[in-house]
Formats: sequence, structure tokens, C-alpha cells
Amino acid sequence: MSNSNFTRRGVLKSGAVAGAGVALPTIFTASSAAAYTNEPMGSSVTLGFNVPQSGPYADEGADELRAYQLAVEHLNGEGDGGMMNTFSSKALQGNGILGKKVEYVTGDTQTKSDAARASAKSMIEKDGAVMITGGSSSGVAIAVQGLCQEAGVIFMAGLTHSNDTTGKDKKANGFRHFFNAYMSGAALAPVLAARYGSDRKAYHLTADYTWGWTQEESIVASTEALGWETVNTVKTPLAATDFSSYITPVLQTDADVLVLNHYGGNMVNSLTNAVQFGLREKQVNGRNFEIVVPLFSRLMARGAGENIKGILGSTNWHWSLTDEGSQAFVKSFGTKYGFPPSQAAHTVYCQTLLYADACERAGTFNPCGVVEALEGFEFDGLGNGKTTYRADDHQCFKDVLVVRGKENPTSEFDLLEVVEVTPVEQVTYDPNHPMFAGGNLGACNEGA
Amino acid sequence: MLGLNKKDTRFLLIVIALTLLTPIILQPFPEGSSLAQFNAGYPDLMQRFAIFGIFAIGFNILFGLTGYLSFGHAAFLGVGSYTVVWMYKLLDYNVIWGLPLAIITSGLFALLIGFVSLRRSGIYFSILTLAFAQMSYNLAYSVLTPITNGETGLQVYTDDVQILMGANEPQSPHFFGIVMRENFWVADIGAWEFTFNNGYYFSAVIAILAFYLSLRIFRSPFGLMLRAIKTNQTRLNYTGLNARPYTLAAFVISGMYAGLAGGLLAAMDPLAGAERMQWTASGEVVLMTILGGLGTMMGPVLGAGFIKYFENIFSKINEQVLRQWFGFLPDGLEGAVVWVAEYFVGSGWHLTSGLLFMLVVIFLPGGLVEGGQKLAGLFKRGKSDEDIDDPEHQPKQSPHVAE
Amino acid sequence: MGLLEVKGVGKRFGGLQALGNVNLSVQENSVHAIIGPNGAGKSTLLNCFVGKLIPDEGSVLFNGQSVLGRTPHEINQMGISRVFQTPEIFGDLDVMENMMIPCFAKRDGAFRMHAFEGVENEKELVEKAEQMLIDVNMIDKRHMNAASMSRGDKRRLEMAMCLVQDPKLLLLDEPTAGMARADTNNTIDLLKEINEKRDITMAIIEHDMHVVFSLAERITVLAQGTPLVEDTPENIKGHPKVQEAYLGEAH
Amino acid sequence: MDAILLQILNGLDKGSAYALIALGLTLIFGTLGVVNFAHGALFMIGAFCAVSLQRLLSLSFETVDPTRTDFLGNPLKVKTPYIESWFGPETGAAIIDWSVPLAILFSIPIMLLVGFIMERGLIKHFYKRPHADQILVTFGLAIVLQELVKHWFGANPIQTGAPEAFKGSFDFGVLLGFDPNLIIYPYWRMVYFGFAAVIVAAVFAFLQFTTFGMVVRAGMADRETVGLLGINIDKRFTIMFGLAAAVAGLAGVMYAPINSPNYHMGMDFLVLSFVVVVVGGMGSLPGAVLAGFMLGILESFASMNWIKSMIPGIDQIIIYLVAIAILLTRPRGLMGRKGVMED
Repeated sequence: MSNSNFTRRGVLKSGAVAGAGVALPTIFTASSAAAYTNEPMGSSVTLGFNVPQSGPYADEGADELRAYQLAVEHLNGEGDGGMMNTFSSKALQGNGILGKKVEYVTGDTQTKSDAARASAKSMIEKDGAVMITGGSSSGVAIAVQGLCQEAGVIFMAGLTHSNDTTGKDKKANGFRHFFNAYMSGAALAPVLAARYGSDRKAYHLTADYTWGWTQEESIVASTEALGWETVNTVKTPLAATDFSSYITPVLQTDADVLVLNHYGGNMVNSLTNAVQFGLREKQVNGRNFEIVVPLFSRLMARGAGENIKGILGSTNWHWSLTDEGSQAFVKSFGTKYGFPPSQAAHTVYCQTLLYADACERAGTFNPCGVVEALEGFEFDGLGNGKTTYRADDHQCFKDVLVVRGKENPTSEFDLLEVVEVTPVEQVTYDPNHPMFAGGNLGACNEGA
Repeated sequence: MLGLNKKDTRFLLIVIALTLLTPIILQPFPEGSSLAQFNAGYPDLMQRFAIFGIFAIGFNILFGLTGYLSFGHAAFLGVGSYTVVWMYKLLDYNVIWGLPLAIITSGLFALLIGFVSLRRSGIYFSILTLAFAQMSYNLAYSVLTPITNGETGLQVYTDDVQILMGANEPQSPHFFGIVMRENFWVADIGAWEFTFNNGYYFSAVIAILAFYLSLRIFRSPFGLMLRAIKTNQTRLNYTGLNARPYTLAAFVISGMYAGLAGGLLAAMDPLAGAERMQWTASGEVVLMTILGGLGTMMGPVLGAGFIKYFENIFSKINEQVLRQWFGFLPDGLEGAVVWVAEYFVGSGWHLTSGLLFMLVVIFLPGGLVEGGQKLAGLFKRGKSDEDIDDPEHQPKQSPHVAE
Repeated sequence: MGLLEVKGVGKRFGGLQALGNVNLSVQENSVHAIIGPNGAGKSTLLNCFVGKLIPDEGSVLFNGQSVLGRTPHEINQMGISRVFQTPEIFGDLDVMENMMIPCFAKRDGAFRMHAFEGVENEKELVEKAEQMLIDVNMIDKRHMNAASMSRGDKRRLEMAMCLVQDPKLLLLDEPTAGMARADTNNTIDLLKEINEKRDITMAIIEHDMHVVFSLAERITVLAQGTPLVEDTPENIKGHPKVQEAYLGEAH
Repeated sequence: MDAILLQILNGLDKGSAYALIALGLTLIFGTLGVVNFAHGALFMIGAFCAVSLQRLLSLSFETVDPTRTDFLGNPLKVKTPYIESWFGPETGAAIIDWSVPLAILFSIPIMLLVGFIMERGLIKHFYKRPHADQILVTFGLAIVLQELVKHWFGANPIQTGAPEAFKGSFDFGVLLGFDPNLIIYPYWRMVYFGFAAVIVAAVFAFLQFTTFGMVVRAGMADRETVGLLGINIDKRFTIMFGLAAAVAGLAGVMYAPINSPNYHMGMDFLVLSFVVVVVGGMGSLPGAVLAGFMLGILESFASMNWIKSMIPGIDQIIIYLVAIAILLTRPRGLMGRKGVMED
């Protein structure tokens, strides 16, 4: 069916609305004027920040939103510029993106793939967003990434840790700055082996959904490669609140390490429960019983209080890093909001800058141009050291932080300490690695 | 006309007109104006209005007519969606295969659940349906991932078989080449912009058919029996009628409506998430029905529109927008107003909807339809009594009694 | 052989013998009253006829067929209609809708999926229902909400709903309870007329002796779950046992 | 054997929470005839009473410590709770440490007040409305309450620890002749179970042995008659509602150390507690308690590995399966009465 578009929307509208500075929605229509979905016609460009505002991850969503607002300020030349000053690419001028003022719309993903897609669609269809970003869970990221691929806009993933996001569900229009489960495993395993010995017996509790499985698979593979034995892997329902009935069976095995493949409220509860049941004081074969939380989130860790002390995990970024970029970011975020940013805030700030920079370098908002500019892009100064956006799967490759719950925190934010920065080489994998196989990036879609 | 009496025909025609003109009606504010935020005439939301309207219409056949409160209808919604996406994966993107099958599978599923659940009544029935739906959701999210793709939601991959896929076929859901997500016309009239979307009109036509069918059911002997079940099952039994097959039929029909709605969701957007089956989704359709007006023809549709509007429009109003609106106020006052308003919009949209549920239930026990009638009554006071008669021409609500 | 043959029916609730060895025969086209003091088991017996209770022993034959083990709606379809002590009507529906339901039940049986044709297009049944409303003098109330009517009207409506089914046997559970004397007399006339014009057999449970003696052709007196005697009104009036067990106390 | 013993303990613990919530829910339903979807929210408010008290007690003044710096490199502002400066650091710290048990006292007046306001302001007007309306209005209220809590406290779980004295666990195994460290149980969970038992016993005693309770029980059995007796049932209803709110609130207070409270914990428990109430039989207090413990224990058993390996996913659905099985075999739940909520 042909699109009968009788109006010359661009011509008609540019005069009427350009002055008002509003981007015009043109999604899904073959418009004679727009070369690609939601091509910004006026003096501004609209980005869509799609974050959880309700549901269990709402606090992370709120922190992401703060970082987005900060990023928009910096892009528009307000504030102190944050990491724009330390970013290795100097394409950004502080005059918006490609001279257009950056505006944004926000939406609530509710941490449900349906709601997230509805919200993203409304940004694309109604508000004319040319890029969608955000999210705090993998299900949502994958769902929205798929949508953006179909609609022909760029998706810059927020916090998503599942291997699938850049594995079996990777999409040409989607990019992930955050690290993934495989990297967590690859970074953690050597540290675990070095500290706890290479003959440990691990017991896994795993949230019973896709992300949990990929993390369990990754950790099992990387620890077993170093000589650990996996005693058991037990799936726990997502809706579980009390994990006592999953923790007590651990007591009856000869396992001496408990790996909690949980996130958010699940992590807080399972860790608290594990500590309640005295697992940290437990001795097995003359050695201390240990608990590992492969994916740490400082925001969430607060809910577990002092239970996280001494527990090893990995994280994408932490505000206590002392490199130039991190410090600049913490300074401008902390000055504005009064507390340090979370890893979720950091990753979405980076994603926004990276997108803007790619547009500048490509000289267009056209998704295909952006994809080309981002693929294989090497950069530095965004808090993670030298980083590459790999062209094969649109995954960022950078150093991974192994962290530990701090024994003597000096403030309510000072919960984690970095014990090791695992170099990027150690966490790099082949794009066709079995854990990531099965997907197909496809071709970039510019829509319209 | 169409087997309806004059009044119903007029009613149906009004509904058809409203449905077809939705893209215009929901876009009352010019683009670029600060009120454009409240426009709802974009394809995704309009599709949702139509689809959740179907869901609520079907649910009303069960709950509104028989009084059996099911807390598990989201399960049928989910089954419908999964069926359609599976048809995409196995055959091709033409929705013609999936939609009828969605109705059939959800109907069979409803038959199974209904057969068991309808052995009990009252809250025991509600809990049985809730239990079945929660089991479906929990399993779909975890153990059944090979079928449902769990957390991510079922979607089409490039390596799926798609045996009927033609060379030039669109790579997204379509109906014999009419691609759902495409607009056939985007009209710019002055500062206004109206989007006429294939998917919306596809859903709208189905919604009208669904509405028409439900109108016929309401006016049929079968509908009469269902209402009789709600008011007095004892008398029904002693009048020689077997309530069970009637309730079961109503349950299955409303399950099929839910399956159709679920299928359409997947027809508009080829992804089926497990959250569709969660109890909150079942609760949502209950809210829609009661909010709009239980047992009325138009109420559930209004309720569905109301809730989806809040979810999609209010959640998007953020601080930036508020500051824009209230920027004309003096600084201190602006801050205060924005601070208060932030409770209710953006992430506070749940709060607003919770308050509205309460207000509607407290002051308009008959739902929005009752509110509309009261309003109409005010305007029509001068006219004869007969004109005030509502288009629903419902029997008067009996006094509400707790037990 | 009567239309309703009750043989040796017994029913106990826990330790209580509610009914014991009840024998009773309701002849075709007759009006048969069952009387007895409170707690004599009249309602229990009635419930055994309509499928609400299943007796522990004995048999209940209607038209030569056993009703035991059948559900209320099956028994109704066999031709037994029941009027309740407190009228059971469809309160949320209007009078005409109340009348249409038994019409459909009669024509279509216990279940039929007729979900597409409008109720108002069933001309034949509408006429039948309207005629019945005319007969019971309620045609002017046909659009009234049933719940909003007076108790007497509700009872008349319920009776009309039963009659429109042309039952072979009509069971009435204290049809004049709580009525004023004038209404009671009207009801008696109505019932007489029904019995005579429509050839409907009736079994009545009643407290009011005036009603019983003006209507019944045969009377069964029940006391403590067993029939004391079954006879014509004239004989019952003078029966010493009855005087002693029932009338003596009451009057 | 030891595994089963442990799961029974776990089940009793979970069951305690279910039973306490279900008890209040069925109390409200039995006496007032109201289906209260906001009951989970009351549980949540109770837990946040504990959080609030902890915060109140740790209200601090700031002193600047120039030797240390905060995350921005500015001199660190050290917070000292007022209470520590008033009572001395050790007593002060001990008071803060005991904030959860103290919150029991703190929460009772608050929960009673919340209950009274809810009943007088809202629920009262819904006694004669259909159950569907009650569900909708209380559901709306639950959303409002939880959103307000979210606005104030955020969405993340907030750690609210038990007093130091209750940390650690008790070794049951040694007591029963097993190896040490095989069957251990955290002290606080045992406290929770004991606490639940006391509350349940207190509610039953109250209903059994006081005149007030007798009237209420009579009201549960036959509301109309009690109304006819001319007893001022309204006032008693208000008190009952307050009581039910207090029970839910106390359950929440004590639950706070077991799982860190978050704003949606009420909704998490709502569906389960309704299942519990219905399985127990609507309006039956012993039924609710029995069903609570039974479902708690069954849920724990279902999460055992060998059962899970036999029937994958069984722990996800066990409660619902049991609910279905019970409702099909016992039409009105374990101890329900005829005619309640069947229309």
C-alpha cells in the first residue's frame, strides 16, 4: 500500500512551527521532506528518555533522569560541561547537537516491556524523538531496542546487563555502553580465585528469568574454568520476597560460596536473608563461607545496609574513581544534586554524549549515519578508560570494575570500594561466542 | 437496521462516527502549543484505546451482565498475543492467520479455566480465576520461556521459519499488504496535525464489530439470561434454566474478546510480553469496566480510554514541561506550584489515577456513564423526560446492597 | 395414579428426622393442600419435590417419572413450577423481561445459545407474555423495575412467571403469607380461576385455614415429619386427630 | 530430615506474616463486610513506621570535620544524631539500635489512627455498596498510600535492622542431636514467629473473653440481628477496623528487619493474603490463621531442590495450585461458612 501523503508537511510546518522550536513527529510516514524518521526540521532536536518511574527500579530511573538532564544542559552549553571537557572526541561544541538545541521528553517504562514500548512509541509518534534511551532492566532494553530498530530511530541502552542485549537480541540501531554478564564473570572469576582459592564449591541462586540465566551461565563458565565446582544452581521466582527457603538448603550442602544472581529488590532480600542465616560466619572445611553478588548496584546496595560489607561483585562504574572524566562527572552531578551519581546515571550520561558526538561527527541525525559513526568508535575520558564500541555487536568494551562492600564507609554513599580494575583484554570475547550467538545485527534502519 | 431497534441503531451509528473520527477528536490542540501535551491522537495510543476497548467490552459481557468478577482475564489477553506472534514466527507477518487463531486458542483456554472456576461463585470464583492467571504469568515468565521468551517477550527473529513469507512481503505485521504501522494520511490543517494510521483503522473496524456483536448479545435472550443470573440464580433455576452453560458461554465469549484484544496488541506491535498476564493487568480491566460504568454498553470503552490516557499522557509530563506551563508565575510561586504538581504527574501518575478511581467510585457509583448522564440531564432539563432517557436504556440500577 | 406420587419419603438432618415415611398422592387437576404446624416438615417436603433436597429414602414420581437426583431446572422442565414464600423474581429486570425468561425456558429448554436475535423480535413469545400480564392485571406495569414493586405485585409477577410456562403442577409455598384479607381473597379467586381454566394441578403449603378450605380439594396434614391424615376438607375439619395436633392449638 | 525441619521453620515464619495479614483482612471482612484491598498498604505503612522511627531517632546535626573530605572534595560534614548527644553516644546508639522494637509502641497509635481515619472517612460510606465498589475504592486508596510513601521514601528498599542482640542464629540442630550448623535459625525470625503467635492469641482472647468481642463475634455470625439489638455497632466497627489496621501494622513493623521495606511490599502481599483468606474461608479467623501457616509451609516445601527438579516451576505456582485444589474440594475454603461472599 502506498503512502498517500498529500501534504507537504515539511514546507507547511517549517514556517509555522520552526519558530516555536518544536520537533515535528513524522514517524512511520514516507514524507517527502523527511529523509529519515523524525528528522528534526526546526531549531531543536528531541531526545526520548524512557526510564522506570514506577515499580521497583524507580529510584534508578530517577537517577538516570537526573543524569539525562545534566547531559542536556551540558550539550546545550549550560553548566560546567561535565565530561564533555574530558571526552576524547572534541566534536561537541556546547551548542546543542549540530547546532540544534536539545530538548527532551520523558516517559515511564514501569519496568514492563509492554509499557516501555508504549512509552517509546509515544515519544516517536507524538513527540518526534529521534533517539530513545534509558531503561533499567534487560527485558525492557531488548523490547525497546527491537521497537527502535523497526521504527528507524537510534536506541542507546541504559542499564542492561543481560548478554542477550548485544547477543541474540542485538540490533543495528541499538547500542550498549553498560557491561554485560559475560564481562562480569570474566572480571570476577580471577579475583575470586585469587582471594578465595581455586578449589571452591559454588552454590548459585538465580532469579528465574532471562537476565538471571545469562548471568548464572556466565559466572558458572568463568569460575569453572578456573577450577571451581558448581554444586547447584537454583532458580528463584522473581516475585519471591523471602528467600529463606532457598537459603537454608545451602546449609545442607558442602558448598562454600554462595553466588546471588539477583538484582534490585531480589538482591537486597536474598543477601539480607543469607546474612541472617549466618552464612557469613559459617566455616566449611576450615574456610570462610563467602557470598558473591556478581552485579552490584550502589543504589540497591543501600537497602541491604551493612550486609554488603566485604562482599565481592562487579560494577560498570563507581563515583570514587579518580580519573579525570569520573571526577568531572561526579563534580558536576554532585554540585547540582548534592549526592554522587550511580552507575546507571553514569552510563546514560555517557550514552547521551556518545550519541550527540556521533551525530556531530556524522553531520546528521540520520540513524544510519549515527550507526556508522559509532561503530568501531574508540574514545576515552568518559570514566572507563579507553573504550571501543565494537562494530560487530554494538557493545562497548572497556575495563570492568571488581568491587567490594566497604567495611568502614564514611558516608551513606560510600558503600563500595574498587578492588581491581580488570583490563578490557580480559573481558573481551569473540562476537560469535556461544553465549552471544544466534542473533543478527541486521542493517541499520532509518525509517521513513 | 442490522437487527437493532431505532434507538440502538442511532447509538451504534454515533459510536461508529466517534470511532472513525478519533484521530481528529483526540487532537484538539494545535502542534507546538503548550497544551499539545494533552493531545492523544497518535497511532499507538489510539490503537490502545480501540484494543483495550475491545478487552473491556468483552469483560463487561461476563462481569457486567452475570456479575461474575474474574481476576484472570489478562491470561487470555496474553494467550492471544502469544498465538499471534507465534503465527508470525511460523507462517508470516500477515495477521490473518494469527487473529482468528488467537480467538480460538484463548476461547479454548477460557473454556478450560471457566469450566473449573465456575464450579464456585462469588469471591471464590474470583480467586480461582486469579490463581489460574497468576500461574500462567509466573510460568510464562520463567519455566515456559522456550514458548514465551520470558522476560524479554516473544518476538520474531530473522532465523524464524516463516514458511509463507513472500519475497516482497512487508517485514512487519500487515493485513494483505496493509502495513499496520504505516499511516495512510497525515493531514496538516493549519497548526493542527491529524494522523490516520492503518493499524488504528484496522483495530477500529474490529472494535466496531466487537461492539456491535456485544450490543446484539446485550439485547438477545442470551444476554437477558445472563442478567437474570446476576439478579437471581434461584429463580433462574426454578424457571427451568441451567445457569452453568450460560455463565460458561459468557466466560468463553469474554475470554475470546480478550484473546482478540491480545492478538490485536501483537498485530500492532509484534511483541508479546509476559506482564500482559499479570494480575495487575487483570485488575486493570476490572477498573476500566467499573470506572466507565458496569453493565453499560459504552462505559467499559470510556473506562479503557480513561485509564490508557492517564497512563500514557500524564506519565510524560515532567518538571521541564511544568516549568514551561507555570513559567509566567513569580519564581517562588512557580516553585511551589511545580512542587505540588509533581506529585500528580510524571512518576506521580499512579497517584493521580488512584485518586481518580476513588473520586469516581465515591461520587459516581455508576461510573463515568452515570456522570455523563447527570451532565446530559443538566443540559436537557427543559426538555421532556423521555429525551433524558439514556442511550443505554438500561433498567434502573437497583439499590446497591452489600450482601 | 396421581400426577405426583410420593412414597415412603424420609429425610434426616443429622440427628433430626425431618420427614419420615411420607406418602402422598396429588391427583391431576386437583388442588392439594399440605398443612401442619410449624416445623412439621412442609417446606422440607416441598424441597424434595423440586430437587433442592434429595430424600434419604422413598420415591417421588411425577407423571410416572422419578424426580429424585434431578436438578431444579430439570424438574421445572418436566412441568413443575414453584412459587416461593418470599417472591423470587429478577429484581434488576423490568416486568416484561421477567416474563420473557420463563417463555424462553419453556420454548428453548434449559440452555440455548441464542445470542444474536433481539429479545423484542421474538414476537410470538412477547405476545404470550403480554397476554399473561393482561390476565394477571399487570400489563400497565410492564416497564416497571421488578424490585421497585409492592410485595403483592411481586407475588403476582412470580405467579405469572410460573403460569406462563403452562406447568402441569404448580407448587405454592404460603402464597398469601403476609397479605391483607382483601388481597388474600383476590389471590384465592385467581388461583381458583387458574385451576379451573388452565387445568393446572396445584399443591399448596399454607398456614391460613381460610385459604386452605376455600381452595383445596384434598388436604394432607403433616405433623413432626409424618402425614397424620389425608382427606377432603370437610373430613379434615372434623377430624379429631387434626384438631388435637394442629387446629386445636391454633384456634 | 534436617532439610524438612528447616523448611517447616521457614514455612512457619512465612506463614506468620501471611496469617497476621490475613487475620486483619478477614476480621474486617467478617465484621464490616468490606473487601479491603488497602490492607496490604496498612502492612506496608507499619513497616514504614519502623523506618520512620529509625529516621526520627537518627535525626542529626552536622559538624564539619576538616580532616576528612566528602565525595566532592569539600570538608566532610559529620552527622551526629541528637539522641546520641543527649543520652551519650552509647545509650544513644543503643536506642537507635532498638528502633524496631520501639517502633511497636510507636506504631500502635499511628495505625489505630490510620485505621480510624480510613474507616470514618471512607470505608463507612461503603458498607452498603457492592463488593466491586469496595474493591475499587480501597484499591485506589492503596495506590495513593503507596505512591505517597514512594514520594517520601523513594522506591528502593530501606534497610531497617533488628537490634544487635537479635543478630545471629540459634542452633536447633545441636538441641535435637544433629551436627552443629545444620539446622540453624535466625533469632529475629524466631522472635517474629513468637510475636505472631502472641498477636493471634491476643486477638482471639479479645474476641472470646470480652463483651466487646462477643458482640463482634455475634456480628460476624449474623450482622442483622446484632443491628436489631440496638447495640451501637458503628462505634464497634470503627474500633474493629482500627484493631485490624494495628494488627497489619504490627506485622509490618516486625517484618522490617526480615526484608528491607519498600513501597510496593503491600501489593506483593495483597494477592497472597487474599488467597490465604479465601483458602481459609472468608470471614473465618481460625481459617485464616490455619491457611496462612499451611500455605507458608507448603510454599517452603515446594522450593526444595528435589521437588523442583521433579516438577519444574512448582515453587512459582504452589500457592495457587493449593488454592485451586482446596476451593474445588472444599467449596468455602477450609473453615468458611455458607452464603458468605457467594453472590
